[in-house]
Amino acid sequence: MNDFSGMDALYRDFILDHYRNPRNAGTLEQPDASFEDLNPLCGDKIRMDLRIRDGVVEDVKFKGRGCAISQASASLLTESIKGKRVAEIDAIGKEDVLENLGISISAARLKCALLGLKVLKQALALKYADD
Amino acid sequence: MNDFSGMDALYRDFILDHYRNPRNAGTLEQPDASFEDLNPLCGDKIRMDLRIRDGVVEDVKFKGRGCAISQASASLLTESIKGKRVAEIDAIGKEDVLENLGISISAARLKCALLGLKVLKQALALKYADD
Amino acid sequence: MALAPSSTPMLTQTDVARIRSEFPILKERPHGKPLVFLDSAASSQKPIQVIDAMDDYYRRYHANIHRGVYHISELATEAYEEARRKIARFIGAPEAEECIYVRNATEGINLVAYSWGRTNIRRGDAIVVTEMEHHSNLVPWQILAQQTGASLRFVRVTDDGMLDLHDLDRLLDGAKLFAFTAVSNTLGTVNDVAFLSARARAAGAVSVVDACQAVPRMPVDVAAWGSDFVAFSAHKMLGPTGVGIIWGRRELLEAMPPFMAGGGMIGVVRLESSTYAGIPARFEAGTPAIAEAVGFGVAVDYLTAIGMDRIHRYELELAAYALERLRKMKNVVVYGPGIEHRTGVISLTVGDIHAHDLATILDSEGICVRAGHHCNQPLMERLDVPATARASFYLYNTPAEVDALVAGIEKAKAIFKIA
Amino acid sequence: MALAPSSTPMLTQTDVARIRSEFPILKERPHGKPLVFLDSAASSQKPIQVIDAMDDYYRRYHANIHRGVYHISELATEAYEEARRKIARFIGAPEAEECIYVRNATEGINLVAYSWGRTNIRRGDAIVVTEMEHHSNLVPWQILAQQTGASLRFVRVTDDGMLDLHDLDRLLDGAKLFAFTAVSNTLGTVNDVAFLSARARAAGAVSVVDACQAVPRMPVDVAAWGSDFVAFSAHKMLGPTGVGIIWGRRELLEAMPPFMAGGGMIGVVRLESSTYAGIPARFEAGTPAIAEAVGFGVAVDYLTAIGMDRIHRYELELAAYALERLRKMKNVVVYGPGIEHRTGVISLTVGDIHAHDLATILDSEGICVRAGHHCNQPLMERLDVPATARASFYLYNTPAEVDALVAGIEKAKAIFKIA
Ligand SMILES: Cc1ncc(COP(=O)(O)O)c(C=O)c1O
Ligand SMILES: Cc1ncc(COP(=O)(O)O)c(C=O)c1O
Repeated sequence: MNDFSGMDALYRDFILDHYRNPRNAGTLEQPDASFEDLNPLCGDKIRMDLRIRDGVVEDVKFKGRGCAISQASASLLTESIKGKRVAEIDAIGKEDVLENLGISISAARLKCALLGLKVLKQALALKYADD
Repeated sequence: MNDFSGMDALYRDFILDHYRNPRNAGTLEQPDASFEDLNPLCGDKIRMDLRIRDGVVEDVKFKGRGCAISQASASLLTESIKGKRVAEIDAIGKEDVLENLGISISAARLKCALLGLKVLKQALALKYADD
Repeated sequence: MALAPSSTPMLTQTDVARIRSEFPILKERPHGKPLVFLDSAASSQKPIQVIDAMDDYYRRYHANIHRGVYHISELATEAYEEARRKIARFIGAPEAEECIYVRNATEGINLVAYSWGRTNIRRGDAIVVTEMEHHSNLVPWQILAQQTGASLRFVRVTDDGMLDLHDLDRLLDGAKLFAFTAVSNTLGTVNDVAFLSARARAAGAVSVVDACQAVPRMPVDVAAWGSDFVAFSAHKMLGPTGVGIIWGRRELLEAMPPFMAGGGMIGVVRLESSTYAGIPARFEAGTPAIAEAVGFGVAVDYLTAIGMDRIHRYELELAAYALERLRKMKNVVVYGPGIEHRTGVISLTVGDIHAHDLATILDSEGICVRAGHHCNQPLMERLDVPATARASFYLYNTPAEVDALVAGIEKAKAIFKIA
Repeated sequence: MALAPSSTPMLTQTDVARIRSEFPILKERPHGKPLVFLDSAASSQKPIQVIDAMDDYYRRYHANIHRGVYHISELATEAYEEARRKIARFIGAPEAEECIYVRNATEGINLVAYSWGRTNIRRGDAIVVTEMEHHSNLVPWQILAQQTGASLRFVRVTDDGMLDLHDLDRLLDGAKLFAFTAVSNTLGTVNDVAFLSARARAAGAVSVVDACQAVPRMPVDVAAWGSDFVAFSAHKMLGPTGVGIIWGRRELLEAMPPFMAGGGMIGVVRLESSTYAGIPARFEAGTPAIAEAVGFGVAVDYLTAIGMDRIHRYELELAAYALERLRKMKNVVVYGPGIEHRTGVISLTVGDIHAHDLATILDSEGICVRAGHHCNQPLMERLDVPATARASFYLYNTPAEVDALVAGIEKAKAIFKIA
């Protein structure tokens, strides 16, 4: 199988695992922050619900459909933010998400990998615009 | 002057003469047939008025503005149709006009050379559509 | 639609080899692999003849057209108009002047929606479209309906990806316009354009045919179709980007107000108001895509020289072979009707592999397929699939490339650990 | 407008010789004479870099953009967007996304007339345009006024071909939109865009600048101009046919409904209705002019490398020399203002020789000039001349070509037996 090693590296086991068994899958009732967005060109879709107490993300759930990259990336993201302060989450950048994924993403797939982060940031922006 | 003989041939004396001294210039009062048209891309304009008795063109006048080719061609045309039967005029084709001019016309200037004929034919078509 | 009977010989391997040698891009090696281009339904590649014709235009006789009396402007004007005549002949248009140059099919359809639509559609009128339309032949009618107060009605799609025509006459009853595609760009379904156009006419509706996927891949005769408007793009039929055609029947076009206004489409301009030129100039405001028209004409020459019936049959052959191989694969779902109702556009999904992931893995093998909704979101909803991968074949593809696709899918399955 | 002060050196003869060697068409010999191309205001010629870039695009990486996940589609998408960024920088646009690709300036102006105009202009509103507008910046506003019940007001032109601004504030009082050209394509008059835009803004009117003749020939900074919309075409600035730009301020563009609808400009499409993408995609329906955008980007590179201030000064030098020589000729009338208010576009008449005849005679000498109304019919009425011959200069022209023009006019006079 070494002739498609590049693809093996991209779709490594833990990516497929997060794709097929997304962590924090589902929705929250009466979330404190919530947002849904889609990448209109490819149809990838992600919704994120957050429960926030005293500036800390107590719980997070996401629901989505799309490619392994977008779904695994969102799943990983939810894991990494639970229990974190909103200020810490604000500081998460594209590089952090890509580093977390641990794979190299081509320009065409970057939007997939970053959709979860975009939705998360929008959810928080909306909440703190409301306050 | 032989290095622009092509242009000398195009703008030969009798063309310039018809341009500067158009025959049958003017308009007719209460013409039996009349039409005005313009070439919108270049702005050449010609109007033709005809007096017709018993199917014969008794008198014709034209008014126009435009290049030497269009005005000389129209002037020559009026000369050639005076006293002719309408049926004979119907038979006049592009080739006749170009032969009458006696010069070779490039594609871009063809519309100039034929504007007079087009106006004449329209005037007659309108008249005989009315009858 | 059955195969058009024809006495011309099939495209042979030798023919295809020669054709391939004329497409420079086929020598590219993305990711070190030979390019297997299976995305011609999105945009086709270009033969060297087309590329060279545009190159030659810019090197030897570029000038603005129509208003120039000098030599190179005459050459440019003549080449632009000669291309129009070639394209008109190619689609069986009664008159070249009925062919209006536009940027692409999308603009062509919008031109009809603005110019014919805003003049003729009123509150309470019905516009009929189908559930398999590309967004370009759906959204303009949605906007027209919203702005005029007209209603939209939909011809539904059957489970096997055909138009559901059982209530067509009821849908068309009292309708003013019927917009439909000749060939589905997602499923490859071939619709019976002559039949649909005739039903539209019988109901008093104008027919607008999206022929984007038909004109490149089968003989088309718009007069025989009996349609009112037909739109297509050069870039899908070996021609350049930036140019397409909306064909319309002269009576309709002549009664329509201008769409865009400006240089070249006018008669007499005064400060307060203006008169407009006849067709086609009335609809071609501003400096047109001259080099592109020239390239389009050469693309039509190229297709004509080979013969559209041969191209059509060759593509069907490839599609039949691909369907046969793909349908034998485990965990591969192929959408759309059987080969007798389709052309060489094949949508599929593989197990739980998302179409994007499949396309990325195929790309790593040099294989280009499209992944997503193919500008067919309502059809994807209807088929209840978020995205498909789509392979589309054209005259330069080969059975070996079908094999490469099959092998690529096997690799994707292996990576995703699917049986 | 005064010459922009600049420390960059002038274009030398050597520079111009090198530039000329990069334009293949300049080697043509129409009628056996060297090509003297003096019609760049209608459409410029293209350097080999631009021609090659498009050739290379079609040979190596043509594919439909945005929706493709494979390698060549990524390359095409990136090249298309990179060109947008280059063009944005070139005109000083704050953001690349404010630059919308259109076919030509004419489409850009129509886009504003349809999308902004139909949303914001109501019965009784006033639209201000000038008497020196190209038909492309006049007729769209006539139609908008007719359809909405708005009225048109006109900034007049003085006898020496300048805008008559004495009653500008009265004309703008209560106006919603002010459309004006940056440079007259017939007279070469340079208007003060920053001043006019500021007056428009002060009156609460949106400014629409026709920059077709400005962007090719002088440094332009749309942010410094303070305008709202700016339109221009690639083909007049060394780029290909089939592409242009309408730039608009983000707030305005984002509040505007789509113009054309179809693939690529949507968000979520359902059968009954759809949502739309953000800018610039919202205004780029259908497959765009991809190769053309790539060529446009290279044209901008080419101009940037030479420097727009140098190009501007060189062109003014040629114009000054041409004016000096032409004004000395008997029976030659030159229209328009003095050199301090103009750029390298010169309209003239010779005795009673009609402009077409003059152009035909010049053509026989290999000299290309435009003849006619230059899509400026109302201006021609104002100047009371049925047609002019127009010579326009660009970076590849030379003083020797001015001499050729003068000699050609002398021959025309001889043929027409004029002193
Ligand atoms: C001042 C001006 N405005 C508008 C246009 C129209 O440009 P285009 O034909 O590229 O749309 C031109 C050129 O023809 C022009 O010179
Ligand atoms: C069926 C169909 N209609 C319309 C279009 C739109 O064509 P274009 O993008 O060239 O306007 C396409 C291709 O994208 C298509 O396949």
